[in-house]
Amino acid sequence: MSTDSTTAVATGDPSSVHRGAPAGEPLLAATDLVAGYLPGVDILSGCNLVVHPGELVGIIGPNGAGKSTLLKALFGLVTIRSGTVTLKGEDITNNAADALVRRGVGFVPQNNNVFPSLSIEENLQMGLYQAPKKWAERFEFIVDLFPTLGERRGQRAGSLSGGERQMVAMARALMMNPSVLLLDEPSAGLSPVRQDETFIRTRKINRAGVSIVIVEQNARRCLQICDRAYVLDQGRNAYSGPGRQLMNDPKVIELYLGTLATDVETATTKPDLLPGSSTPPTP
Amino acid sequence: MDWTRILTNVAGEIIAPTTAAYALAAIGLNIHFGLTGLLNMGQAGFMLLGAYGFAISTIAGWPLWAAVLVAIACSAIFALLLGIPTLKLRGDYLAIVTIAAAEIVRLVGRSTALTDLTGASSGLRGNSYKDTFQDASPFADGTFALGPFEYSTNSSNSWWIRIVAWAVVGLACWLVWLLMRSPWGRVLKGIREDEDAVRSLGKNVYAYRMQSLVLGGVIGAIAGIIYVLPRAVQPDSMGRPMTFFVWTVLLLGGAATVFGPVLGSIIFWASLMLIKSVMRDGVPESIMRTEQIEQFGWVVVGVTLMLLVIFRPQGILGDKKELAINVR
Amino acid sequence: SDDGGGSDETDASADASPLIIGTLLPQTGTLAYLGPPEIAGVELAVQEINEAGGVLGADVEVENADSSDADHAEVATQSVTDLLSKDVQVIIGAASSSVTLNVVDDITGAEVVQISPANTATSLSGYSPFYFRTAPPDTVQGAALANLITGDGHSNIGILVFNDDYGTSLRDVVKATVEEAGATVTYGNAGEEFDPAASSFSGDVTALLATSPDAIVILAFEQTKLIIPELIAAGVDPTTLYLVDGNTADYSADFEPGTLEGAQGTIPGAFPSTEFQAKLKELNPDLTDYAYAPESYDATILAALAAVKGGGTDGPTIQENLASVSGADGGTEVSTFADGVAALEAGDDIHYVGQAGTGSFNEDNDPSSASIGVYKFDASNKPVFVKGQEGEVPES
Amino acid sequence: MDRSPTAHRVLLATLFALLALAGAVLPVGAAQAAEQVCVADASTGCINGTIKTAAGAPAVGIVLTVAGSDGEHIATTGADGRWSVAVTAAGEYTVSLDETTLPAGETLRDPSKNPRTVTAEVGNTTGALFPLGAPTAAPAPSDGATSADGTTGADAAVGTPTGSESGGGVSWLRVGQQATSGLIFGILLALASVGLSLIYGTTGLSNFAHGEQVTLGGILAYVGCQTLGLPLLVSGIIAVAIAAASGWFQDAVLWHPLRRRRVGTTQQMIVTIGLSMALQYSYQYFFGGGALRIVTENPTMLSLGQIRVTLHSLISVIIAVLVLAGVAYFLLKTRIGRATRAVSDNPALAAASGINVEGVIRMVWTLGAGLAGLGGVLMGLYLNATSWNMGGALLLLMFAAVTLGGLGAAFGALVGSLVIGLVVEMSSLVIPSDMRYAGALLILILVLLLRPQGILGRAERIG
Amino acid sequence: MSADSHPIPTPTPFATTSTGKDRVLADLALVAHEPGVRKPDPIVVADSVTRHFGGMTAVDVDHIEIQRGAITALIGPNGAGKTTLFNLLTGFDHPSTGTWTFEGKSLSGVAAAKVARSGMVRTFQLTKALSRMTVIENMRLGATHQPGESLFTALIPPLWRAREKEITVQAEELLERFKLGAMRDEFAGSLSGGQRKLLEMARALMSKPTMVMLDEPMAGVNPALTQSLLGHIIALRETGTTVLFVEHDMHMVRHISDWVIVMAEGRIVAEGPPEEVMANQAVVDAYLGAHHDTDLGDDSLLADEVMEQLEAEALEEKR
Ligand SMILES: Nc1ncnc2c1ncn2[C@@H]1O[C@H](COP(=O)(O)OP(=O)(O)OP(=O)(O)O)[C@@H](O)[C@H]1O
Ligand SMILES: Nc1ncnc2c1ncn2[C@@H]1O[C@H](COP(=O)(O)OP(=O)(O)OP(=O)(O)O)[C@@H](O)[C@H]1O
Ligand SMILES: [Mg+2]
Ligand SMILES: [Mg+2]
Repeated sequence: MSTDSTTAVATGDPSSVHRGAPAGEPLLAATDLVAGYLPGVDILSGCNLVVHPGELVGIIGPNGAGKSTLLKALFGLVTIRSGTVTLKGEDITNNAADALVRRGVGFVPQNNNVFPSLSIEENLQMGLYQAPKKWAERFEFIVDLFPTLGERRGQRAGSLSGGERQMVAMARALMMNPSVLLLDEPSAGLSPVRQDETFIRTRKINRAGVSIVIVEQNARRCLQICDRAYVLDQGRNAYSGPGRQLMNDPKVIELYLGTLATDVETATTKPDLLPGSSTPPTP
Repeated sequence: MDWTRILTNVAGEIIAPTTAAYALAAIGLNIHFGLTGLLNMGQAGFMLLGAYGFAISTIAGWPLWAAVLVAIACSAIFALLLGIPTLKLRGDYLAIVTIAAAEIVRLVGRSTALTDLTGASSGLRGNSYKDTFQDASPFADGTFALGPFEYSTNSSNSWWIRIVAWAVVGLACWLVWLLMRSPWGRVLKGIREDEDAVRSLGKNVYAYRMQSLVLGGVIGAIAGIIYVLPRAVQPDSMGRPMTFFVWTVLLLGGAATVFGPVLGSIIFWASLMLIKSVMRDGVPESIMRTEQIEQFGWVVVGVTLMLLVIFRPQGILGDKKELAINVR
Repeated sequence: SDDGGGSDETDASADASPLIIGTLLPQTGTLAYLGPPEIAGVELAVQEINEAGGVLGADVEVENADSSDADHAEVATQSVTDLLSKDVQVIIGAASSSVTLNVVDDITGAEVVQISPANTATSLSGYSPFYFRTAPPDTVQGAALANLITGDGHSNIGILVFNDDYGTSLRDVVKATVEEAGATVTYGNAGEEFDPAASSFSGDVTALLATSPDAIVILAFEQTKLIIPELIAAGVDPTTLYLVDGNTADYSADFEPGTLEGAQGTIPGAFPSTEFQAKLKELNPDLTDYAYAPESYDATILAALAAVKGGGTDGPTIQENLASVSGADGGTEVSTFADGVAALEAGDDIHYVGQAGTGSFNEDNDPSSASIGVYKFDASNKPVFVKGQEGEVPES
Repeated sequence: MDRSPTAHRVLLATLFALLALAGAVLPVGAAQAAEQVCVADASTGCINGTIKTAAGAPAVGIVLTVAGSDGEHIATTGADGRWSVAVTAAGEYTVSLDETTLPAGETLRDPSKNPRTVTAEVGNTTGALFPLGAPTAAPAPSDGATSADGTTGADAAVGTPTGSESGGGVSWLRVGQQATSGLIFGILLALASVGLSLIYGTTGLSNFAHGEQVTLGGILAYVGCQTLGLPLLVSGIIAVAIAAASGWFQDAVLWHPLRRRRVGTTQQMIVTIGLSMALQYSYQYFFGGGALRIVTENPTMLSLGQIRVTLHSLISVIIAVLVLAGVAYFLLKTRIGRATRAVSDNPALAAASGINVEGVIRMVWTLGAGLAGLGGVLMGLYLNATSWNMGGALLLLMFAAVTLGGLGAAFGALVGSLVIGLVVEMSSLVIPSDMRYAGALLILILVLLLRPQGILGRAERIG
Repeated sequence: MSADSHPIPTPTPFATTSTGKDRVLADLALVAHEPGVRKPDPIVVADSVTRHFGGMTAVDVDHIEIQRGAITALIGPNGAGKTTLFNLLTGFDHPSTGTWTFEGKSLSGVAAAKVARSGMVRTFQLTKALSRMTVIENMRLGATHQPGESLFTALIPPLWRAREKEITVQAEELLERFKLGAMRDEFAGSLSGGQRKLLEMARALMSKPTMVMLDEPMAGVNPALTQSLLGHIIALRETGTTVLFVEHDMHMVRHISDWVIVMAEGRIVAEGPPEEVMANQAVVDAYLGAHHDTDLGDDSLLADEVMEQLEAEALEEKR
């Protein structure tokens, strides 16, 4: 196990992990968003988000905080009641989703993220709806990433297992080769190795220049890979900062991360920040 | 235009036996659809069976109570026959199966093969089966006026049928009120939302659906009896338009509510009367010929219905919030 | 509808209120095409009555209401409520026996006279003292038609009949009569009717033709327009086609010339009625079809005459005198309202002989006889009068 | 069609037989027998009949005796086979036929009915028939009798080629004929139901006003042909175009706003019921309650082998098949077609995939209404007339077809329609005709029991 | 550090000193660590259960036993057949072949509702919230022995009111524990993804089942909350409830399970206590992957070899 490399990164200056450019023109920005489903009930109540070009931004928070709502609002699937969203400086508040796709935004929803009665192949074709000409090339790319999907291309997505669906969902969003990607819990339901793969791939995609907003309940993993992260609680930003910093913030740990999974990091992170850090590392 | 007369007629519709019959049929449908989510598109079939059961056994000389029991039994058996194979199907399939079954009942009823029993297309004459019911009335024969409403006490379209019909409606409302608030109603509601989830909690979905189908169907059959008591048993008058009207009445008032069906029925029939009377008296024949006035009246009714649903989709008594939950 | 205005004599006249006639005829629904000629018949009668001075010195008024069809039974119920609240004393209608069965108890229970111009159902015979009809009894028309067919020498008869009172009871008479004459009904026996709501008739036509009939009777209403092309296309000779009052109509706008040439049909009523038809057309220029207009006309005139005779416009008075003015007690034959009033004023009993050619009311309040006209279609698909036949209604 | 020479011969022979028959029955023939013919009037009644040989030719010179209260009358059949006597008193008359005067080889079909008793009335005509032929109960002339006489099968029968088979029962020809009608009806029904299925599939809405879209097509074609006098083709195309436009318009002003306000599909269904009412009665308002003939020409009959189809239906079927194939191609092979299925599965995700969901739905409405309109035009031609409630009457069959094929599966609707068409047209072979819709519906229920997901539907996974 | 000994923020009295755990561990101590092994006190015993979909075999289990009172984890790659096995055991799907018993009674071919009534309750991986019912109503529906659920008793409220009160109290307690107390009167359809998972689990627990089968209960649930809920699951063991759960969160598996069964391609490929199974090289290769303990923030992971290796692992998992 590559414990050494982990140490190297984790013990370094947190800012060195941050590769995006926090200064300058934001790529995607949401200011004071208020949005909700039922009349009179605001789920987001003044939420802010900034994504700079090339940045990998994480969002974590308790269940029902409004993370998915935030992504849906950015993507035009939930009506924004006040506040603005801009993409490359242009106002895209309440723009229709298909218009955003045309502008290079991709989205993987949390629930119902496949077309159950369509085959895997057709699901992917839907992902490339606006650029059908690129099909051969993109399909090859995806099959490379998810060989299972290539083999089972004829199977109806509705009959897939939970993890398989998740792969289809991710693959569908990648078809268009978006420049901004909104991911809602892409790792949920995946086996550990696939989770790792997903996170590493997310990073690679990000490295290739795609700005990514990722919502995760696999919060530690998420904070490990992202440049900057927001903690959302009850429709508002509770904390924000570089991923590493949040990961080690005792408040964040207590309220949002829990300590169940700290066994890996405890050995390497600053001992004084962690409750229960005195326990010996797992063999 | 004679507004007093028109308004009296409109008010008369509020207590009319037809209104009560539709309210009752919609209450039955409410148990199916509002409570259980069963898309029964054949409520008229239950009503027709009830009417046949009642009328045929009365003509055969059975007493009132036995005839009512026969009607109930007919509809219960029909519900069982329908339910055994279909309640396992997805909702939309139940819709088509029920609409088909109701049509089959009607078509068989009006076919010449059964002329001796059902009177085929001409049906059964009203005065051949109304007697037992009218004889059961405690009132003296004659007419009775209450304010502007004057009806015969016992015969056909009488006070007696009104009293009985609305009493039955009241009883049915009370029943639904009790059931809706009971754990039984809760299971039905659960089934309406997701039967697999309810199954995973150990409830026998099939049995509950069957109970609901039978109960709603029996109420429909009683509605059928009330419907034919002031008129005749006509297979054609208890066909698809009737089912549509029952649905309209239910959704107009608000599905899954106790008084929705009653209110829906009152509003539907009273406004039909209002629109038609006003059109009849208010539109001069120089503008439209008499039959065009009637036809235009229906167009107005159709549009009104659309507007009502468009501007109050949850029905008059329905819960808007419930509607906003996107289930699709 | 009454444009006569209040006439001066109204005050001077008897204590009776003006006669208000309600119509309960199909204006919407599947039978809506039957409504306009019937309403025109009533209105024509009322117009003539009022021109002749009205009933008991007051103009007759008409209140129209829709009976719709059996599929919308509530409409008729509401219309009856509406009519009764307008204090009508006579209701002309309904066209469909089913609708009548639904409302007859309400109407007769209110002691209002109901006269149907088109009901033929046997189950309505003698339903109530207040229920009358001017429609020709099936027994007469059916027998006349059957004799026409057998007279033409056809011995294998196929009948396309819809499963409705009108169709099946007429069929029963035709069948009985032709079989008595030695012919066979090859198709259209009990169990071989078609659904009135059916939209496709090719199956029925194929089934009919498979029995190789040498004459074909169509007992239907508007469906006839869909059936005839089917038959003609199948190579049926139009001269072997027979129609009845429900479908013997002017088809010149519907079929190409010659389609029906030689086909025959029976319509009850005295001939010629072209003058009558012209008057109706004046009232409603859109009329294309005159089915049951004469019966509706007669029903109205009879009711008015009965009121005149009885000296009152209330239901019971009219009910009491209807049979008498229709000629049940014999008397002077009159054919217009004015003549009838004159004769009545002279103290005579009258026998009104109307447009429909039906005889006086019998004990069941059904017409006791009818005269049936035989028509033959010409090259332009219009029925042309050939001859008339008289028929008694057998005592039941 | 390669058998057309035979077919032609049959057709010609039929025509000749027809002409012969027409000559015999038409009043032209009556002229020469005028002196014999009795006309009933106030003082006379008639007893008459026509006697034909088993082959259907008039039987000439047969002597009959009519005996009754006013004495005995003798009559002889004329050149047209007709005889008649005038009687002056009502009552029972005995008519006896002199069997010795029968043409050679002819016998009475039912010898026990000679003499027969009839009741005559003054002013009326009464028939007395003596059918000739083999003494069987079979109503139709047998094959042997026909060929012995050397004429075609179109003899006594009214000129139908079907007469050659033994009549009455179920013959293969009749099965074939009805199956053909069933297929035609099914394919035309499919045009309408595919539209219904598409709309249901994409929006989840059971459109009870779809029947009125079908009617719209028929009525517009009627207006084009009859009111405006346009050629059928032109008015048909205009009708379909307007029908399609009405779908677009309807979605724009009605369904789109309702969806945006998240009105549930059951509620929307009630709106469709209201719309259906409003439309039906609007049609009635403008066009009356009667049947409207789109074209007044009588259909031209073609014979395919022994099966008859009209030229109109053949062309209609070809159009329908082409259009359905086009729709199939569109749904399966085009991007937008596939998108309709995606939208039906999950509109939000479809939007997230870059599909203009509302655009797709608008397109489906336009297409569905257009197909319904075309179905209406062709159906109106096939059924020989359209009317204000043509579509409404077909609606249940459409729903049955859609369900039978598997809800929301457009091809299912096609298969379902064919099944329904066949069942509706063929069930009268075994059950009473007025119950054939009941038969179709029963089949529907049975199929659903065996395959709850419909013929082409697929079962869903749980969990 | 040992996950067991780690203090848990929310007070859960049973967490550490678990008599139930000791008992179960003692029972399982002598059981061999091999697939399909017999257990001393099995509550579920299944034999040659297979399920084919077209040409593919989703489940092909020769023999499996679940120890009574234990917390057993069922892990395995995506598409291994875990959910399908759940569906089969609980009557939501029909096997191609196979029989199984629950508490000695055969349950093969028994309808889903009856399975649940016999004490085997499951949750769904893709949640099934009853959308247009409130959260509390969802919970109440989970309860058993409510006389008011029969049509005739329902008409006489006094007959079921008392039980309803008990149920409500129980439901409210569970909701509090699952952090859903505030949502008590909201429609379940308006819950977030994770909240639905929680509701689903809480609802299943309402019936106090003998055995509860949780399909990925913690996927999408906030880790802090997961941690507090584990206490509840451990508490279930104290009351004698058997727990079988599918989970991809290895921390959770390691933390609470007494026994782990590994499935791959429909077959049981390994069984044993969590520490041992997770050290099993085959399991690591095919399921956990080489990086499951690595910090993914490491740039070296972005090298192409790593991706290739991961892909190879994924293929392995597939094979
Ligand atoms: N379709 C909906 N209708 C109404 N209310 C909703 C809907 N979806 C979510 N909500 C409300 O919004 C709140 C936030 O939901 P959201 O899905 O954004 O949470 P989340 O942060 O993504 O949680 P999780 O981590 O559990 O997915 C929920 O608690 C719920 O009350
Ligand atoms: N109805 C079906 N039709 C066809 N294939 C199916 C069906 N149901 C399941 N499968 C296949 O069976 C395999 C096992 O599925 P299952 O849902 O049991 O996996 P799982 O172990 O639960 O996976 P995950 O961890 O991803 O949820 C999958 O490959 C799936 O695609
Ligand atoms: Mg979420
Ligand atoms: Mg699974």
